Amino acid sequence: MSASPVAHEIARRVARHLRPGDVVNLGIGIPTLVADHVPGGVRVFLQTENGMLGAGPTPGPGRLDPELINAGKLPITEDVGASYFSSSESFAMIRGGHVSVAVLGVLQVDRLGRIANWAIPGRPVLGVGGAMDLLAGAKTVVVATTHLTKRGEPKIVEECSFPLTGDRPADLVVTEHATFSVDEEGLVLEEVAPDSAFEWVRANTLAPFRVSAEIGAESAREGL
Amino acid sequence: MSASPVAHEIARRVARHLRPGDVVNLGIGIPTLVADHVPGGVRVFLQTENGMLGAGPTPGPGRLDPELINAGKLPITEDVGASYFSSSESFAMIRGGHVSVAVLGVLQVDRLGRIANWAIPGRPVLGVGGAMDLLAGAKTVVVATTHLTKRGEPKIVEECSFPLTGDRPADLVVTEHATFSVDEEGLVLEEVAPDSAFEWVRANTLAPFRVSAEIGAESAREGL
Amino acid sequence: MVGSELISAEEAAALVGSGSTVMVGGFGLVGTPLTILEALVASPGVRDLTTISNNVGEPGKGLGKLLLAGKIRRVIGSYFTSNPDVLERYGRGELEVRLVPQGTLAEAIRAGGAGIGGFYTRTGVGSELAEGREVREIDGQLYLFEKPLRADIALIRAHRADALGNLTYYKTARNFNPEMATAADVVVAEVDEIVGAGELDPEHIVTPHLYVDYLVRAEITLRSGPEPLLDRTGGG
Amino acid sequence: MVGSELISAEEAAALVGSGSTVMVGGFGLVGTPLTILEALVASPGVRDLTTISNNVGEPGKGLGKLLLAGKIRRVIGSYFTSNPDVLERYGRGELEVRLVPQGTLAEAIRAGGAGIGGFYTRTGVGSELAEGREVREIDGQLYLFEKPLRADIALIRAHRADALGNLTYYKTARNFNPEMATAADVVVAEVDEIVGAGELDPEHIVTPHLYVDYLVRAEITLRSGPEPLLDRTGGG
Repeated sequence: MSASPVAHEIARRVARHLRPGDVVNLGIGIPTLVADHVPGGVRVFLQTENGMLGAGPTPGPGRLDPELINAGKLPITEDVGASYFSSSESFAMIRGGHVSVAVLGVLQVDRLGRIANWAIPGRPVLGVGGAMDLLAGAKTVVVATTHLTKRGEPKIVEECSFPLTGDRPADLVVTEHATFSVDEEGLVLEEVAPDSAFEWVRANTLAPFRVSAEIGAESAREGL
Repeated sequence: MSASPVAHEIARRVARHLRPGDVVNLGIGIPTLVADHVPGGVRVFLQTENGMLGAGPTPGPGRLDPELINAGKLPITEDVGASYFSSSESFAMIRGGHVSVAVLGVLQVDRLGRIANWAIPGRPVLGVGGAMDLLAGAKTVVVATTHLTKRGEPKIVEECSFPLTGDRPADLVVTEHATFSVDEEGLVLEEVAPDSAFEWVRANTLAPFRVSAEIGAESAREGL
Repeated sequence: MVGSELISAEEAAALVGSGSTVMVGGFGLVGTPLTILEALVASPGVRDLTTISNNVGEPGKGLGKLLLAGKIRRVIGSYFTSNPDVLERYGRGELEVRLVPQGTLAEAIRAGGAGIGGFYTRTGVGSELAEGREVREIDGQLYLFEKPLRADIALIRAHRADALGNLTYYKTARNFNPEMATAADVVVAEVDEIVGAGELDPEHIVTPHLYVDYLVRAEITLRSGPEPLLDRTGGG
Repeated sequence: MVGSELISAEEAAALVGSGSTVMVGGFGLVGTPLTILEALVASPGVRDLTTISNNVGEPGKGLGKLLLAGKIRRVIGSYFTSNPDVLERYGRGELEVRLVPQGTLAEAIRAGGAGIGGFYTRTGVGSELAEGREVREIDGQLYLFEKPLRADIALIRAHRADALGNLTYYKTARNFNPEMATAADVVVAEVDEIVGAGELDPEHIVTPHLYVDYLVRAEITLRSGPEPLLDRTGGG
C-alpha cells in the first residue's frame, strides 16, 4: 500500500515534534508513516502495543518473519536494543504514562481537542483495539489527520458526531494545513503550513479556535 | 540452627500429605523442615515468595550464593527446571491459587480452623510478610505446629486471642500428636499419632472438634 | 502430575467442552495455536463456545475458521473489524459480541490469573464503552471498574517448552499468551520445540511450569509460510 | 535523553530530595542497591524520607544504615521485625510505620506503574489490617480495596544493563526491582555490568530501557562476601 503525498506531508509535520529518546507509539494509517520522516540525528524508540519496544523498519525482501509484526499486523524488524513483552506488560507501559508520544489517526476532533477514532454511528462497533488505552495513557497524544474527509468535510468540529474515544484531549493536532495545540479551553492554532493560508484554515475548521501570539502577529502583517 | 526431633516429626507428618507434582510454599520454622521429609518418589516443586519456583536444598560448603535465598532469607540452591520471577508475579501466582499447598506455622488455630500467625497483642506489629497472601491464596493450607506452646498451653483454641491472619480457614492442621481436617463446621480429628493417645489430644485441644468415622470406630474399640 | 503431558492436537481439542469458555492466544494469527484450533474445527461435538481472544483470527483462518464452523456463540475481545464474518454473524443475531479495550482485556486476564477481584482503569472513561459501567473518582481522576476474566481452558502458543512445561515465547507471538496461561482451569500450550528439563535458563523462562497442564507440538505454523498455511486451513 | 546516563553513586544520592518518597528494591539485603544507599547515608542534607521497601534492610546495613543515620521518617513495607532498630525508633515515636502484606505491596507498586487506579485483593480480609478499610463483595467473595503506590525516585538493583538501560536481574535479587522500575518519576539502577546496546537478547530483557533514567556501577555487593560488606557498610 503506497501512501499519498499528503499523508507523507502530514507524517513529516508530525515527526518534527519528536525529540531524541522519545518512546513513540504509531497508530494505523498516516501515523505509521511518521517512522519514515523522523529527522536525522533524532533517535526515537517505537513501541508497538502487541508487545515490543524497538520496532524497526519494514523487512527487506526475503527477510520477513511472520511472527514479528506491529499493531497494524504489518511485518517489522528488530531495532538494536529492542525488547519483547506480553500484552499486559505492554498496556501497563501505555496506561502508566511510559510512552512519550502516541500518534493517532482520527475520524473527528472536537473544540476541546477530544477525539473520535474508533466507531461510526449507525454501524455495529466491532473494534476498539488499543486506541482507548493509548489515548488515556500516553504522555503526549498527537493527532495526525487530513484536514478534511475524503468527501471534503472538516474533521475538526464543534462537537463530534462520532462517538468519543475518551475524555482526555489530544495535546497536538497536526494536519497538512495547520497545527493546533490544546489547552484547558480548547484549540490554539500554532502554525499554518507554508503552502496554506490562514483563511483556508479558518474556513475549513468548524471548531472555534484561538490563535497563538506568533500567528496573530503574522496575520496582522498580512492584513487579515 | 538445628531443629528439635519434635519439629522434624511434625514436618514428617505434614510431608506425607504431599502428592507428586505439588507446588509447595513452606513458611519459616517447622514448615521449612518439610522439604527434608518429602517421601521418596514424590517430586514436589518448592515455591518461595521472594521470586522462585524450584528452590533446591541448602548449598553445600563453598557453594553459597548470597543472592539466592528463600523467603526465610536462608541460602538455597536451584533445582532442575527452576525459574525466577519478580515479587508481583510471585504473589500473582500465590493469590491466583496456583500454589497447591502452603505450609504455615501458627501461634493459634481456632475452632473453625482460622489461624493467627503474624501478630502478638500488646506488642507493636511490625511484620506481616507473605503470610496473609499465602493464607488467602494457596489451594490448600496446611498448618504445621506443635500441639502446645513452649509454656505448655494448647495452640488449638476456641477463639484466637492473637489477631487472625485472615478469614480463610486452614484445610489441615498437623501437630506431633494429631491431624485435623477442617470443614464448614470446624475441626475434625482425622488421626492420632501412633505414640499419642486420643484422651491426651482431647485434653490438650481447647477447641471443640468432631471425630472422623475411622477414629470414632477405633476409640470405641479401645472402650473410650 | 509431575511435568506437563505431551498430547496430540486431537486430544487437546477433546478437552474443550461444549458451552465452555476458551481463551485463545494471539494477535491476528501471530501467537495463535493453529494446530489445536484445526483439530477443534474437526471436533464434531463441540459447539456454543465463548472465546476470549483479541480477535477472531482472520477470515477463515485460526479462530475465524472455528467461527465459520458454527462453533462459537459469543466472543470477548478488542478488535473484530478485520474479520467480516464476525460482522455478518453478529448482524444475523448468531453471535454475541463483547468489546473490551485491548489493554483492559489483557489486564482483566492477568487479574483473573492473579487473584485480583477487580481493578480500576482510566481507559474508556468518557467513551460509549463506559455507559452503564461503574465509574469511580480516585485522587481526582475518573476510572472505570473492570472485573477479572477467566476461562475453562486456555489454548496458548509458545516457542520452547521443557519437559516440565516451562515456556518461552518467540518475538511478537508472545502477546496474550503468558497471561492466558495463568487464567484458566486447564492450560494447553502448543510449542515449536520441547527440550529436557533444565535446558531452559531459569532467568529466561517466561511462564513457569506450574501454569501449564498439557503440551502439543505445533504442526501448522506461520513460519512455514502463508501459502502452506492457507492450504492447511483451507482444507478439512 | 537517548539511553540511560551512567552516573556515580554520589550523583545518584544527590537526586534524592529531602522529604521525598523513595522506593528501594530488595528482600533483606538481596537485590538492594547497596552502593547508592552508602552514598545516600553520606549525603549531608537528605532527611525526612519515606521509604517503600519490603524491609528496612538489616540492622545497620543497607536501608538499616540509612535509618540509623536518622534520614527516614516513614517506612512502608511488609516485614520490619528482623530489624530491631525499626521497633526502637517506632517506640520512641521517631518513625511512622505502614505495614502492607507483601503481595499487596508488590501489586500496589505494579499498579502505580501500570496506570491502575486501585484493585481488590482477598489478602488481609478478616485481619486487623482490614480494619477501617474498604471491603467489597465481588461474586460472593470479600475483597479489600488497595490504592497504587508511587515514588519520587526508585533506587533499584539489577544485574546487567545495556547502554540504553535495558535490564536483566540475577536469581532472587530480582524481587521488587522490576515493579519499582515502573512506579517512580526517576529510576536509578545499580548494576554489576554494563554491555553495549544490542548485547542483551531482546527475549531476555526483563525491564525495557524506557523505565530507566540512570545507571550506577555496583561497588558494594553481597557477592564480594559478608565480611567485605560488613567492613564497607560499617565504615563511612
